[in-house]
Amino acid sequence: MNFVRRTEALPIAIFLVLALAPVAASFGAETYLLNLFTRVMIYGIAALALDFLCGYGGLVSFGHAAFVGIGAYTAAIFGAHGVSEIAITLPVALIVSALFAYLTGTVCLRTKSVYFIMITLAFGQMIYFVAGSLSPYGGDDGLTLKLRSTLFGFPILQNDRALYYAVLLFLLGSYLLLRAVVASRFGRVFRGSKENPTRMATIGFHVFSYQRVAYVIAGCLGGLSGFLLANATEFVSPSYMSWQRSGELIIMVLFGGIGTLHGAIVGAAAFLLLEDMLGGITENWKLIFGPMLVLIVLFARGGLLGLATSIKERLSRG
Amino acid sequence: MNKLLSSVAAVALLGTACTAQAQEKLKIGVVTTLSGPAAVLGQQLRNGLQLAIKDNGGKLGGREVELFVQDDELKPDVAVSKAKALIDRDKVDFVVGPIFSNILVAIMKPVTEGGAFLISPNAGTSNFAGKECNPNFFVTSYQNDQNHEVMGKYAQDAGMKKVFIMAPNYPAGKDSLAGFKRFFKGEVADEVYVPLNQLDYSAELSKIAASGSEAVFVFLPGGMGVNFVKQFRQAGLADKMKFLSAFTVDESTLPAQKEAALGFFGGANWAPDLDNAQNKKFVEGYQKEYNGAIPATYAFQSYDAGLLIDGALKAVGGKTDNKDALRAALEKAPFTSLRGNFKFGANHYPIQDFYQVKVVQVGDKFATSIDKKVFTDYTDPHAKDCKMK
Amino acid sequence: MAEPVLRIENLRKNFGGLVVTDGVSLDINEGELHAVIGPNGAGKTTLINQISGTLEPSDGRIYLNGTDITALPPDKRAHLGLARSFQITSVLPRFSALENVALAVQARAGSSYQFMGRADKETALNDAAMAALTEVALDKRADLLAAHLSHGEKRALELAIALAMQPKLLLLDEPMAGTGPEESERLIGVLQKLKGRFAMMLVEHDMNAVFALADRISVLTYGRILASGKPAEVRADPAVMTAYLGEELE
Amino acid sequence: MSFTLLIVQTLNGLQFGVLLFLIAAGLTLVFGVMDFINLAHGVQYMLGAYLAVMFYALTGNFLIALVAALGAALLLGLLLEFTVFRHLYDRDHLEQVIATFGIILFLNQGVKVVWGAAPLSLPIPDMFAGTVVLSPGILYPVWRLMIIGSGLAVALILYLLVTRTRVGMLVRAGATHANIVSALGVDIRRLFMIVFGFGTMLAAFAGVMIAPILSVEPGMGDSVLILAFVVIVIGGIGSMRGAFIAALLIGLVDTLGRSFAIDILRLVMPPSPARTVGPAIASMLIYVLMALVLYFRPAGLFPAKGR
Repeated sequence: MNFVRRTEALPIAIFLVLALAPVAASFGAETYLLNLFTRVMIYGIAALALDFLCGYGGLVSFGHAAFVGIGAYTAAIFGAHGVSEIAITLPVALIVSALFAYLTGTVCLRTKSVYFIMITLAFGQMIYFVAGSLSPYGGDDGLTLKLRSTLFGFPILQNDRALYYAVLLFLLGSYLLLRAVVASRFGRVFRGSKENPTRMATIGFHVFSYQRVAYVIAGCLGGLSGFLLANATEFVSPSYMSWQRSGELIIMVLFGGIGTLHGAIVGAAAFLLLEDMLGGITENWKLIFGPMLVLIVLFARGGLLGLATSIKERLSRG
Repeated sequence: MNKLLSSVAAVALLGTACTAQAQEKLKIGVVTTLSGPAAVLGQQLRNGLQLAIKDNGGKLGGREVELFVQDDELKPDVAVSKAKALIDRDKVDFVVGPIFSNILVAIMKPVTEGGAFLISPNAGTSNFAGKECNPNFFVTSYQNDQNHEVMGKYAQDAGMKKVFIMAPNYPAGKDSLAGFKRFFKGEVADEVYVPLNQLDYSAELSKIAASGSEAVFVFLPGGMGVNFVKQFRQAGLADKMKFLSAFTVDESTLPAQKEAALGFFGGANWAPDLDNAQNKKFVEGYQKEYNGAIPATYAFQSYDAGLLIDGALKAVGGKTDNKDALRAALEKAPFTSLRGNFKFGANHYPIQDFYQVKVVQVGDKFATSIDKKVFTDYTDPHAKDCKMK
Repeated sequence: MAEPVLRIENLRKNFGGLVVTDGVSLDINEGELHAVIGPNGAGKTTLINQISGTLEPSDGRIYLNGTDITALPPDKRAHLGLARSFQITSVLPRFSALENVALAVQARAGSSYQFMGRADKETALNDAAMAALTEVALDKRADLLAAHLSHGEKRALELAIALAMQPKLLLLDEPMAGTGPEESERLIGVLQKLKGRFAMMLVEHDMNAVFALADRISVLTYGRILASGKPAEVRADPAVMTAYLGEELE
Repeated sequence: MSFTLLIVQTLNGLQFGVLLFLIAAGLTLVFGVMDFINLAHGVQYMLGAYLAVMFYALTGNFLIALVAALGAALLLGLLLEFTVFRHLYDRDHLEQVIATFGIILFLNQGVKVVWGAAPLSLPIPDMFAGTVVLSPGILYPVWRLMIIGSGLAVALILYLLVTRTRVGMLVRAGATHANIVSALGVDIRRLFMIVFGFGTMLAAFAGVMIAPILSVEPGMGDSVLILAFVVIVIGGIGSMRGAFIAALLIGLVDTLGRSFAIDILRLVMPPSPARTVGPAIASMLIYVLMALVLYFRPAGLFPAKGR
């Protein structure tokens, strides 16, 4: 498989840049840049998980934001009751996400292609409306976190820079985990089920079960991303799980280059930084952003990474 | 990758460029909704503030103003990020905004803890008026409940027996109906909560028609109100019962509602025809500046926010470094509001008069017009819970 | 006599009003190569699909080594020793030839719920896969993506996948379809070599291959078995001559 | 919960369903025949409404505005087809989704720049203003009946077109066996353009018809788009009959759910939580319905064969 042979330079460079960004940021608007890049990395985790599903398993989920929301709300609801201990809240967030993934996956994975897209959307919308009706926790208005999560009582995330590096570690961990999974026995079966599920069944794999485990893994990472998002913004709201958010996650994956993992991180960065910068130039930034999406699809197959590779090839040829 | 690096550099440059430039300028951030259907409200907010600055010769408190306008996209997490950018990258002294309560709740912490004053020209939630009142937060509009209370009092005073009430299913909607019921003691035919941003009210209209109420009271801001008012008129209910409302028929929605809203009532702290010279000048100036659009309360309250900043800064000699002095100046509300009587309560929410307003036709346009004063120097019901530090 | 490897009893399949399999009964014994022939639309692929589990029969029973597998999903049947090749080549195009086969090995060798460790570095899997590839003479092409193999090579790859499953019964759905005469010869050679190791059911149009390989032949027309027996018997059956072979052999 | 109220709500549900059908019909055609996911279908509905408002302001005549808006919407649609969509037909679904999402962003912002952010409105033509008396005390707006009527008429026309004409045959064949159509030697590109243009006009027609009831504003197509997708997925992609039945189903379930969810909940819980939970459940109903349908019929109610 090409992922094995692909050069490691790019992912290493990405994480190096992320590790050094706070140093560069300290010369500018530090907290702002830290916040922006923290958001990039948090969405990067969710996008990674989605890339794992779409790019390796052919499972295009249009409801992935639901997991982000579940993770975020777990943190916030615990927070509202005065529990902010990571050792409690994070495992619960992951378990709840996993449960939701397991239950909805059991239903969703019965369907294929567009039907899968739509049924994941349906579950996403359901959980969105549930969150909106949680009136003790702010309903549609959302809920502010009194303070960020603590580890064994220490407010280790209170400092923006500490939060940044914590998120970076989680991103790195997620990335390495997914890389290992993709290359493992399990990953090989999962990838095979994207290529030819009938063949996989006739050589003896119960494709559904493997896909469901993969769906649970991606759901957990989505939950992790939401948990971190709640800590970074110190605020949660149902809009975290709207279908538009799920769509944005898909765009991030495609933007960077699907089926590469590190492409998802590049995609998340490109998407959020573009949104931020274009938004700074004109309030009509969508007039620019929309056509950009069209152009990327038309001319840059394989996203930004694909574009970079094809330019490199053209240069070396010429 | 290069792209990523260069964007990092660009962001960093942007940051430094902003800090290097214009030391003397007063920096004001605006957080408002400029995309989606609610953009029309957000634009009024921005326009009102810009007009205030323009009318003051481009200055507030004697200093040139640099405005940083941010679109919150009506997404709380986006708003938080934009608010942090204003504080940290742009180093603003004031943030004016937002339109929506949920955005206010989200940006309160980053703005006030970041050392800037947050001045809300619209959203005024009950929590910040009461227990969670904040020394660095000022409101130039009202407490959210109040316009609904105006209608409740009106319905009670008019001796109505049975009213059908309806609002969107979100916290402000619940506050709204609670506010109405605080003063209205007659029978509530039904209390209906519709999903936020519902478009078609056919189901609810049938229920209203069947309820045999004397009046309907609704809180359906923005596009929701446009749809409801049109459909209410089409269903033939306008001739059968009175239409009471808050934030449902105003100058931001009337261009679309037109004749359909004629004669409908609203509760407000102001109307374009409020009789004072300054207000007349504002309404005329706004129409001239913005293609003949009549300003709504969002614009006027934002204009007042500009005047508030101007007055307070003048009182401290244009300096923003002494926050305590500036806060003390702000608390005195040293400006003449377009609405006339205005002062801040201990919770930094206004104490002001409220009116029942009615939709009228002005030339080929439609506007609200003062019909009757309902409250005088009215303090919001949550102020007593505020222990300002 | 021992239990047959495959026993089909009165199998029936209809799509709406259309009867595609009409009461087929059939036994395949240990080590036997049983060919099923018949004109297009006789229901041969439908029969294979029902045996391998991708299609649910309307009625009747299927036994593999005495176990009733009629209601089992395809993956369970595979674990009981059933392997198949597809009429339209069905491999994993973006996996290398070796990985295609290694997956089949992996399906039998321990759990596939292993999330760490690189599957492509497991020598046990790779060695077994390479052995299967060698048997079909594809060992030189092991590292090529399956998509880049020639048509005949893909058919050989399907065979290697099936071999790697160490099946008790192998279902071959027109393995010669679309291959040139040379490649056909090669495939016939490979099958000849494999004959006797496990039972096989061969659906094929190429009569040379059928008569060169089959121990027994069943003729299927309109979803029914018209005749069944040794190649010589079938060749001599007048009903078969008129119904099928006659026109084909001219 | 009186009987008359039930009838009125059923009519409301029908009207909503018919509207959804007008939008979903084009979507399912384009998706079924061309295997093209067009998220921009919703903005074409929005454009229909905006164009009608513009032409009405120019001419003051609803009928002229309707015809002109349909024509202009068709032109804009074909322009999009020619410049962008045409290059997407052979791409995978994901790429189509992203590119057409880009078009949504662009056009939503575009109408705001051109017509402003404030909601606009279109008056009901005088002939159809007013209400009819269904039973003493219960009125029903004529225009809503018009929508139901014209929607059903369109459904009938579509049915005749699809079953009785050559293009219809091709479309039907294309929705179920795409490669056969090209094997017949039909100019597939032209067929696609006809189908696409037709879908665009249907969406625009829905936009014009609803404009007098709903406010015309940027982004008005987004929520409708999602519902239209729900409809075609429940109905089975490519199936016109499925789209029709699913649209009415969704219209009725949503409307009746919204009006009676609270009343039903009140039977089992106190009124105050019922009022809070009711709307949430009502909003969720159609998605629950979709999940249920897909669980039992993973390819929708009327799955197209050969897909």
